[in-house]
Amino acid sequence: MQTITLRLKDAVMSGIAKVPVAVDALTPDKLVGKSVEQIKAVQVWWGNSQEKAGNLFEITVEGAAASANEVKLLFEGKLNRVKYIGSGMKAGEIEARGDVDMHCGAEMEGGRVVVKGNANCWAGREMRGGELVIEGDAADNLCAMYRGEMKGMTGGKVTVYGDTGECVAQYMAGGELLIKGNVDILCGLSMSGGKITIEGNATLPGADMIGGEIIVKGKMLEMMPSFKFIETATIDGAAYKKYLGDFAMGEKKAKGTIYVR
Amino acid sequence: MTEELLIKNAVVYDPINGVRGERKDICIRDGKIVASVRNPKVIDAGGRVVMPGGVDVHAHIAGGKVNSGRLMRPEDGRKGREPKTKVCRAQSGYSVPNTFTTGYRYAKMGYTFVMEPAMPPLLARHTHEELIDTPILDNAALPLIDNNWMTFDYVKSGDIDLLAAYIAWMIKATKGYGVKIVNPGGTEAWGWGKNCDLHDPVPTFDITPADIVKALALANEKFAMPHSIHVHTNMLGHPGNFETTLATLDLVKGIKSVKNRPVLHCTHTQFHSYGGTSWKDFESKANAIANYVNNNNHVSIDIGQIILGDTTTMTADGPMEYSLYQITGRKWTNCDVELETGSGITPFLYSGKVGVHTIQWTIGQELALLIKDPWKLALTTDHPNAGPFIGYPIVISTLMSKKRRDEIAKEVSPAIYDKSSLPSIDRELDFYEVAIITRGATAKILGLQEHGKGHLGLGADADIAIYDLSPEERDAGKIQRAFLNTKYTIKGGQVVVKDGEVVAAPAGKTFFVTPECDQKLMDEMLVNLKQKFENYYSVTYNNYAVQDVYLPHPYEIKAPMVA
Amino acid sequence: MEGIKAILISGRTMIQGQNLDSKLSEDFNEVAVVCELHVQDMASLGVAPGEPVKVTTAFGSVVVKAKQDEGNPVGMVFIPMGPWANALVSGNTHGAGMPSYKGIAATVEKTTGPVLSVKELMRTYMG
Amino acid sequence: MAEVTDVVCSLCGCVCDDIVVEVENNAVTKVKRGACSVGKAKLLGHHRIKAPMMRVNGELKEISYDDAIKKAAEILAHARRPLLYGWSSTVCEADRVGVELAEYLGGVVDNTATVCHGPSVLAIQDVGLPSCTLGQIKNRADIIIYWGSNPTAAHANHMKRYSYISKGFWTAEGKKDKKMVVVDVRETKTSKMADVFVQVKPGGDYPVFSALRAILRGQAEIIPDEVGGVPKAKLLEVAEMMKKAKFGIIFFGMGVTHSRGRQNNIVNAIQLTRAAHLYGKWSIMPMRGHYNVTGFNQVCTWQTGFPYSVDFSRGYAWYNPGETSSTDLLARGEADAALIIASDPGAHFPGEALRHLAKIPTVMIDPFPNPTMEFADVVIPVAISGIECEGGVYRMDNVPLRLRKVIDTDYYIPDEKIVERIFDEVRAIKAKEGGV
Repeated sequence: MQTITLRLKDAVMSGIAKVPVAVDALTPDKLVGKSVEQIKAVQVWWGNSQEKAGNLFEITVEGAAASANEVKLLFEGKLNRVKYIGSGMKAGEIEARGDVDMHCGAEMEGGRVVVKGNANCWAGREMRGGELVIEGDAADNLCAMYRGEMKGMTGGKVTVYGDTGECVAQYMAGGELLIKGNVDILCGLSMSGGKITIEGNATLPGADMIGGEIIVKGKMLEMMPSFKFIETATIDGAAYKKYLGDFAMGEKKAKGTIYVR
Repeated sequence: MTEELLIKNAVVYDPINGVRGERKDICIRDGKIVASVRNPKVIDAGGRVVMPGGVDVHAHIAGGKVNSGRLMRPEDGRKGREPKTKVCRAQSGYSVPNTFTTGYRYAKMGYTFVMEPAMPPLLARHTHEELIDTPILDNAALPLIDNNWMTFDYVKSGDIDLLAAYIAWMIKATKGYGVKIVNPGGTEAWGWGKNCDLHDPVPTFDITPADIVKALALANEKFAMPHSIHVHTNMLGHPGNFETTLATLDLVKGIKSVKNRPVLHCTHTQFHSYGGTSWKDFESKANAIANYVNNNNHVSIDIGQIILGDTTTMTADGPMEYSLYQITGRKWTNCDVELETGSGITPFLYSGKVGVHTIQWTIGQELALLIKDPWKLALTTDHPNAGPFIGYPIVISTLMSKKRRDEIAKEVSPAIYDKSSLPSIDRELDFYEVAIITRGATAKILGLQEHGKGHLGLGADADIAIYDLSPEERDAGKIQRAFLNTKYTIKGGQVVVKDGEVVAAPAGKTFFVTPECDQKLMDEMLVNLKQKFENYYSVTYNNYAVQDVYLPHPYEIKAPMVA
Repeated sequence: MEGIKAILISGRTMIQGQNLDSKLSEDFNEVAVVCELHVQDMASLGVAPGEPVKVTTAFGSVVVKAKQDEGNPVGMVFIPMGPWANALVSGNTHGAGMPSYKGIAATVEKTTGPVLSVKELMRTYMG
Repeated sequence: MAEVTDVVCSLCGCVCDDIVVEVENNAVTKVKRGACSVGKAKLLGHHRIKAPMMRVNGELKEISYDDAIKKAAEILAHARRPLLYGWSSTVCEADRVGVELAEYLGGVVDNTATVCHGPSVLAIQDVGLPSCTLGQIKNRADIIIYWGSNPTAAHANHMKRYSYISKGFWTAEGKKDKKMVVVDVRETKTSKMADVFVQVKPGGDYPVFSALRAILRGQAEIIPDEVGGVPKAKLLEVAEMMKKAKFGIIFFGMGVTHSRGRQNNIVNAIQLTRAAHLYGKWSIMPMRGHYNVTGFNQVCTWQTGFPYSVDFSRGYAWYNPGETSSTDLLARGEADAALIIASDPGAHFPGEALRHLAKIPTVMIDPFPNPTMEFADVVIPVAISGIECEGGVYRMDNVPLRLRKVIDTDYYIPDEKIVERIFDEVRAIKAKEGGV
C-alpha cells in the first residue's frame, strides 16, 4: 500500500485572488510507479500557467505500490479552490480532507474518492464507474452531464451525506446516487436511467425524465404537474405513492418512475 | 525581392492539363506557376504524389447556419481541441469546428479552395465575416435564391429577363458567386409548417418547384456565369426520392450554357438517390442516377458521402431537418429567413449497425464508381451533413481500394448485400481519377480553372499539395493517413503546411461574381424589389447589401450578359 | 411598525432604459432608486410614496424610496434593474452562471434613510 | 443642416434601422422618426467621459491615451487569471480582437449574456431553438406570446416593427386579426394590451410550461387544478389558442431567465414550442437586450467554438458557464485583473461580485461614465459606435446589420483600435519578458 500526501502550500491561496489549482494530472493511475521527485515534477495548471506539483504542494510518499489499486492520495490544506480531484480516475483511492472545488470525481471510471467536507459543482460529472463519497454537501450539477451532452452519469455509485444543489444527476443514464440530505430543484432532470434515492426533501424532481427511478423518502415540497399516479408500492416496508412520467414528454416517452412517501 | 520556389522530383497528377503521374519539376514565382526560376528555394518532393491544391465544391463552413450548429453543440466543440501555437489560434470541434480549425484542417489535407454553398442573402454579411476568420483557404459563397418572393413573382409571370436582373442584383448585393437552390418552394411552404414535392403548387404563390428550377436555370444562363445553378432537389432524405431527382435533372435538359459547362449541378446526390416507399423497404437507386448522368452531359454532381459516426446535419431544407428531429428526438434548431429561405440543424449519428445508414453509406461510393466519367463528379460529404470534411481521406481510401470496402462491408449491417450493389463493384479509382474528383473536375464545375485554380499549368495559382505517398502505393491505410496530413501544402507560393504541421496561416481571397445586367432591366426590377422592402422586409433596402469592407481580399469575376 | 415579508423582483423600465448610459446623473438617481409596492403593502408599512424604505435579503440591504404600483400583487416588491436591486442579489449562480435576480425572499421596513447615491452605494463595496 | 436616413440604432436588440436624424455642425440635433425614446436619448447624446484617466491614490487623474493603453496592457499581461468582460455595446470588429486578446493572455472572455440571456444559450445547447427572423413574424404571426418579457419597457418599438401591431403580407390588418398573450408575475403596460393575461406565481414558470406541454400532448386529465399559481381553466384556454395558431411565436425575456429554474425555464419554453409544432407552425425567440449582445455570441462562437464564458487558461477554449462565467470568477474571488468594455457590471452585478472587483486592478473602456468607473484603475473613453464610428452588429434574431457613422470625432478612438493597441503593448511586454 502506498500513500502519497499532497498538502497545498498556504502561499498558493494567500493572494487577493484565489486562482484555482487543477489536479486532474494527480490521480493514482497517473502517479503509480513515480518517485517522489517525479511526482513533484508533474506539471499542474494554476490559472493560465503550469507549475511543478512540488511548488504548489508539500508532497511525501510512504510505502510502495505495484498497481494503481494500491495507491492512496491524501489531499490536505485549503482545498476549496483545488479543482478536478479524482477527475478521470481509473483505480486507487483518494481522500480529500476538507471542502473541495469543482469537478471532483468527474469522468471517474474506477477507484474510490472520499471527500471529508463539501464538494462544489459538477462533482461526479459524467461518472462511468467507481465510487464517490461526499460527507458534507454537494453543490449544483452533481453527477450531471457536460453542456449539450445527452448522457451524464452512466455508472458508479455516489453517496452524499448532506444536501445538494440544483439539477442533480441531470441526463443520468445509469449508476446509483444516494443523497441523505435534501435536494434542490430539478433533481433527475431529463434522466433516462439509473437510480436516485433521496432521504431528505425534494422540489420538482424528475422533470422531463424518460426512464430511471427516483425515491423521495422525505417530503415532496413541490410535485411536477405532469406525472400520473399509478399505484401505492412498498419499499423497505414503507408505503410509497408510485408516479409515472414525465408526460410533458408525451405518453410514449413517459417511462420514468418517482416514489413519493 | 521576388519569391521563388522550385519543387523537384514531383510525380505530378494535373488532370486539367492531362498530366498523369509524370515526374516533373514545378517552378513558382510570386505565387504563380512559371516556366523557370533563377534562384529559388528548393523542395525535393522525392518522387512523391503531387497534385494541385484541393478544391471543395460544397462544404458548410461559414455563416448563420454553421454558427448555430457550433453554438448549439458545445459537446462537439469539446472534441478536437488543440492549444494555440505561435502560428495557429486555439482549435475546437469535430463536425462543427471553429473557423480557424476549418482552415488548418483543410490545408493539412492539401485543400486550398472551399465553396460555402448556402448563404442566406439576408444573413450574407455573417458568412463573409466568418470567411474573413477562415485562414489560408480561398473561398466563395452561393446565395440561396430558391424560395425568394421576388423569384416567385418572375417565375409566375414567366419573365426570365427580370428574374435574371434580380439574380444579378442579389449576387452583387451578397458578394456571392452563383445561384443556389434548396428544396425550391418547399422552404417557403415550411413557413406554414408544410413542404412541396416537385409538382406541388407552393401555397399562396401557386407555382411549382419544377417551374422554379427551370426558370432559374434559364435566368442563370443569361450571363456568362462561371458556375451552373447548384441544386439540392426536393424531398431530400425521403425513400423513393430518386424519381424526383431524375425528373428535376430532366427539366433543364434542353438548356445550353455559353460557358461550355453543365447547366445544373446536383449536390450531395447520395441524399437524393433513395428507392423504396418507407424506411422498411428503403434501398439504393444510385445505379438509376448514375445511368442518367452517364447518358447526359448537361449535369454534374457531387456525391455527399456518409462518414459513419456522429455529425451535425444542417441545410436550408427546414422541413427535412424537422422530420429528422422527429425521428431522433435530439435537439433541433430552425431559422426561417423572411421572404428568402430557411434552415434547420439537428445532430445525427450514422451507425454501421443500422441497415438504412449502411445503405446510405454505400450510395455515395456507388455513385462515384458507377459514373464512368470522373469529370462529371465531385467528392464531398456535404460537410457536415453526411459527415465532416476531415473524413475525405477515408472516402478516398475506400474508392481506391476494393479490399478496404470489403473489410468494412463485413463490419456493417448485412443489408449491404441485398439492398446495394457496392459489394459487387470492383472498380478502384487511381490517383489520376482522385485528382479529378477533388481538384480537376471540382475547379471546372465552379468555372475556376480559368482563374488559376485546380491545375498547375503556366499562370495558375501556386496552390500545391505534396502527399507522402509513392505513386505505386495501394495500401488503403497508408493512403488514408497521407491524404489527412500532407508532406507539404503550398498556398499562393507560400509553404503553409510541412510534415502535417501548419507553419503559416495567410488570409485567403474571397471570389465573387459581378453579373453585368442591362440597366433598364435592372431599374424595372428594382421598383418591385423596393416595394418588397417597404412592405415586408424587417430591414431597409439601403441597409441590406454587403459592404466592401467585408471582403478585405476580394477576387472579382465579371459575368457579362449573354447576347 | 416592523417590516413585511415580500418577494423581490427587478426588471427594466423605460426610464431606466433612457438613462442606460447616464447612471451617474441625478435623474437616474431620482427615478431608479425606487421600490414599487402594492398599495396594501404601502399601508401596512405606513409609508407614503417617496418615503424611504429599507429592503433586506440574505445577501444585502439597501434603502430606496417607496413607489405605489398597481401592477404588483400583494407581497411582491419591484426595484428597477440597477445598482440598488443588485445590492440584494447573491453571487452564487448555482452552476449556471446566472445570479438569482428575481424571486428573492426579502423584508421591507419603514426607515428614515439615508438613500445612498450610486457612488456612495459603490463605495460600500470597497472594504 | 443635413438629414441622415437609414440610421441604425445602437441601443437595444431591436436594432431599428430606418431612423432619420438631422445633423448640424457635427452634432445630432434632431431625431425625426424611427427611434423610440430610449434610442432617441442615445442619439441626441449625453454627458461622456472627457479623457483617459488613471487612479492615483484613490483619485482618477487625466492622462494621455498612450499612457492609459500602456498601463492597461501591464495590468493584463501580468495576470494569472484575467477576466475580459462586456463586449455587448460595441461592434463585432472590437469583439474579434477581444477574443484573440483573451486567448493570447490565457484569460476568460465573457459578455453581458452571462447576466441576461446566457440561460437561453444553455437551453439551446440542450434542445436547440426553433426560430425565425423577425420579418417572418411580421408577415405571418397570428398568435404572439410575450412570456416574462415587457416590451413596452425594454423594447419599445418591438410590437410596432415586428410582432403585434406590425402589418405584413398575411397580416395586412395589423393586430386586428392577431391574438396576444402575456405571461408575467405582475401586470404591466404590455399585459394591459393583451387579449389574454396569465399571472404566474414568482418562480412558477417551470411547472406551467410542463403542464401546457402535457395538455398539448393529450394528457390534460392528469393536470392538477392549479399550477404555478395559474388555474387549470386558464391553462386549457391558452393551450386551445395555441392549437389553433397558423403561425405562433413565443418571445421570452429576463422574467424567465432570471427566476427559479433559469436555463431550464427556457428549455421548457422551447419544449412547449416543439409540442405546439404538432398542431401548426410555432417559433420562439429570446428578447436579447443590448444591440450587439448577440453579435459577441456569434463572433465568440465562430472564433472559439463556444458563445460566451470561454476560459483560455490552458491555451485552448474551456466553456462551462457556472464555472467560467464572470459572476462566478468574481464572487469566488478567482480573477486577478479585469478589463470591462462596453458594459456596466457596477450596475448589473451582484454586490458579492463587486466586492472582489474592487480589490483587483481594473481597466474600463466605455464612452460614458457609469457605476463601474468607481472600480476602475484605468479609464479609456472611446468613440460611440453607431454615432461616431461604424461596425457590424447582430439583431436579436441573428440578422447581421452594419451601424452607420453619423457624425465625426477627431479626439475619441473606436473600441477596436483601443483593444488593438492594448494588444500590441501586451505583445511587446511578453516579448521583452520572454513570455509566450
